Amino acid sequence: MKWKVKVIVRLKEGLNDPEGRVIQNALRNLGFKVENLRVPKYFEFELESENPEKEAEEMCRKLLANPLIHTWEYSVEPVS
Amino acid sequence: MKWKVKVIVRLKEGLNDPEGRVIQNALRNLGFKVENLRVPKYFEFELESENPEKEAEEMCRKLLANPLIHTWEYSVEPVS
Amino acid sequence: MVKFAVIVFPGTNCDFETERAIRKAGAEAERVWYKTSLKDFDGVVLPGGFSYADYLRAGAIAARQEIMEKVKEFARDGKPVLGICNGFQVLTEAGLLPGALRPNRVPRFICRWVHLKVADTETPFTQFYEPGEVIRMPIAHAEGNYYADDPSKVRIVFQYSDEEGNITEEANPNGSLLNIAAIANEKGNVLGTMPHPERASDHFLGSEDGLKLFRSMVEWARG
Amino acid sequence: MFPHEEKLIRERLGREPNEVEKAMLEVMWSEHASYKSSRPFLKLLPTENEHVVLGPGEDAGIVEFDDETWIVVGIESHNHPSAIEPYGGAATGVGGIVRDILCMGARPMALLDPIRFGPLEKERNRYLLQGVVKGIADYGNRIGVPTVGGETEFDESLDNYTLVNVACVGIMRPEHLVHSYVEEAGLKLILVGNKTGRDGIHGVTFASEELSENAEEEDRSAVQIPDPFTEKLLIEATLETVYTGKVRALKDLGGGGLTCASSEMAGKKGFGAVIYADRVPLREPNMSPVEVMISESQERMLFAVREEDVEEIGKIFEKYGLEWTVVGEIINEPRYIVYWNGEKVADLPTELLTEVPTIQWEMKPYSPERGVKTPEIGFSEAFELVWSSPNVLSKRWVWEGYDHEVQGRTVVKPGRDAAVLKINERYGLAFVADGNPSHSHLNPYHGAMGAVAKVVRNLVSVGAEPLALVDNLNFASPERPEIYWSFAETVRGLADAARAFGLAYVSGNVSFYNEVVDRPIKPTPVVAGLGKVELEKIPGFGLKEGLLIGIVGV
Ligand SMILES: Nc1ncnc2c1ncn2[C@@H]1O[C@H](COP(=O)(O)OP(=O)(O)O)[C@@H](O)[C@H]1O
Repeated sequence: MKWKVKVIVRLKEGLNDPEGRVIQNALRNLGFKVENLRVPKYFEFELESENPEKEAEEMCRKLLANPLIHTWEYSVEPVS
Repeated sequence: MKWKVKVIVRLKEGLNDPEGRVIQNALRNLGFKVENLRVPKYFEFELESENPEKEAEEMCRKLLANPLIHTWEYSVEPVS
Repeated sequence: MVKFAVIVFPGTNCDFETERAIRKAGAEAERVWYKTSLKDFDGVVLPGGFSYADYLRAGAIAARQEIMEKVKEFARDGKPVLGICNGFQVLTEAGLLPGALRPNRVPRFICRWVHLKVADTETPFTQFYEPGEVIRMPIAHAEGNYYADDPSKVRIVFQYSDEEGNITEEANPNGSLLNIAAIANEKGNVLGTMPHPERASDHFLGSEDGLKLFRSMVEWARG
Repeated sequence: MFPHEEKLIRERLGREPNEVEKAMLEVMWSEHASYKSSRPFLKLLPTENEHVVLGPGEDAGIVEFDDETWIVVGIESHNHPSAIEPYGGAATGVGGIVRDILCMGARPMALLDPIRFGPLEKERNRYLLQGVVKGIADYGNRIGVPTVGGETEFDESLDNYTLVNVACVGIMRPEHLVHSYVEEAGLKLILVGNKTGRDGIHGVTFASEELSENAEEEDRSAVQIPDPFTEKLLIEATLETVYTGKVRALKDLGGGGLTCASSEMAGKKGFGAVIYADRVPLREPNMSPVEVMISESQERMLFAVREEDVEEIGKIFEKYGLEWTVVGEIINEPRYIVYWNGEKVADLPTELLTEVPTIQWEMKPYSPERGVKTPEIGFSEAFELVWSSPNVLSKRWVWEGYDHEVQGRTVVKPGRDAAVLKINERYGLAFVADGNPSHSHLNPYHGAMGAVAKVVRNLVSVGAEPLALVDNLNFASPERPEIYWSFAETVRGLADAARAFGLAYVSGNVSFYNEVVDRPIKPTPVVAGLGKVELEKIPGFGLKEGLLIGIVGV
């Protein structure tokens, strides 16, 4: 079956996000009152699979994330 | 008031997406049947604002996206 | 003569000068496309560059290619495995070295000459340096900010320092933990370095401090 | 295209061109592709001397360094695209000039990036600066070609605009030379690299128009997403094919896309081509033959090889994971024919595409020089003004973001007068670019001479003997009489200065219509120069206690 998968990979709590800091500063310079800005990695794709949750988990573990520094979450829904 | 804002910035349909293509190939090499993989930009932050939707739209237009090549969407919810 | 493989992934770009430096250090070297086999080599070098354009995370995709299984065998057999810059990133992503290389503190690519203090002269790659010696090499990276959850377990080989060898905050170009610029595995036969020794292997280019590293490695491989 | 040109085409063709033909003609007859307003002047430039192997006329020029080593050099502008999307515009500018060097059979060895912006006080100008610098860094670094120098200048006349010029040198052995034209019929045309999308459709016509006020808001397909990963693979794969000796002709796809590359490749020596446009691999659904033929999708190259060599060359592309397709062939008849799913959709005399009549615009001299007064200013005030000017401040921030050391040749690094690249154990190549629009604005003839003289001084000050020049002429609309006059004066200055130094131009580029909302930019000729230096004899740099300071030539 075919699934629409979305994956978010975030830096672990406590690790700083240099890119997020730069973007936050730029937005503040434009006058926006922004805080705690983070730039997680985000992936969208279609997956042909019998077991999409398990495979999404595996993809994160094997490639999309580095378990030392990242946490991840994903959502899976059937492609209509 | 304070809001939790999430922004997704996508390349417009039809534009070349080398990063998506390379990551998709890497996942396929690992045996996953992945298609149409895209790597939109994703931002999460807190925003102090009276009019968070309008400001989120402005942020995209002015900095987070380039209207020429990107489309964007955002969600806004009050910080509890 | 001992012979080293310089592995070329799609996007690797320091392979020619690395090959040149190894030859200058007295060994044979051959550039090896990542889809070819790794036979009859005495050691492996993963050179710098942008394998897979650094998409996803620097080194992440190269680390999952089949040839890395072979590199792991070299490491297990105690043969020298050297990762330079992107090669270092590949080695951490492949689990051959501990920790991770994160985006620089100021998230930008930087290319600059730095001073390094040699912290460990017991590895096959550093046996020709004096303990505490201060050397010069260039760095050129966007993701060289070394991170490990338990730094006490890391075998530190080079640290960013000032000219006198002081490990200071100002001398740290990328935010690396403990100013770490290069580390080795426990056995010492796998080395990852962010600074580029191959770019410091010719006095016309500013220094020959990096050539010593290749000489050490070649000498050690000779046995 | 202008009405008189449309009429001329109708007359020569004896009929109305159809939709596909019209689109191709429009692209080829654009200023950007045809040099119709500049060609007569460029003829005045000296292009030959004992160092020159190949002067202007192909994708890049070639200079002899020694018996075994040729240096290939070219320069390009990517002004319009960078002004609307600085990151992608600048990055794809790098990609374009690198492929120009590559397609002569050379390994791209170093880049220079003369870049110009409006005042930094304005946010939009800062955005353009950051985007351009990041675009050049991300692209140059990823393909492993060091950016070893350039210029970064700020000027009020460039508010909301940017001039992005990029010069590139490559290194080759004489036996690897590949021309950009074919000399026999029957050759197969192989298209390799990225898939073709709708990017940059009408890019060259766009580059031949002024920008309007809200350019960044308009949906211009002139924007391209840079793909340095594919470019790097193209570099390695192309060189590997060149080393087989079986590539008969080679061109990159730039402005004008497949139409331009294939018609020029065929037409130069009087041949023709048949293109099967429906065979081109597409990235987007439902593309029309017009779009396929004029798309400017980046990171593509066109190879001409004999039929029996197609498989062998294709295997090399496959090794690098590059997609390749035979899209057409060279024919004896001087016609340019396009098929789309078996149907003939275009049939033109090749020369109608490649030989475009020149245009002579009206000229009107001006002399802003006379109105300019020397400011009354005290020494310390002047000193402060100069030293705090962003034009004088160190550009370390820019060049530290570029990998200027990759390839292991950079002997003299950014921050000095010219970069020096190690060529062999004894000699190096000096490389530098300069321009001075303020000077050119006051007196275009002198400004151009000044740029050449500065290049020569910069080469000499790293100990190099000047070898050759390339020029990039950034101007506003040639339809403005003052601008056209300043263009003519500039070329005259470039020619006279080069002659005085015994130097020749081996390649160059002209970019017209650089204006935003009716505001023309200053005449901006940028000159890049090459020199040969003995590595041991490069003078030192920096002051030390006890040295005497002298000044020569004032
Ligand atoms: N955009 C740039 N990219 C790379 N190097 C640059 C750039 N801008 C300036 N530089 C370098 O900074 C140094 C000083 O530049 P510049 O002020 O133009 O020198 P000069 O005063 O000799 O004309 C030179 O080495 C030049 O190559």
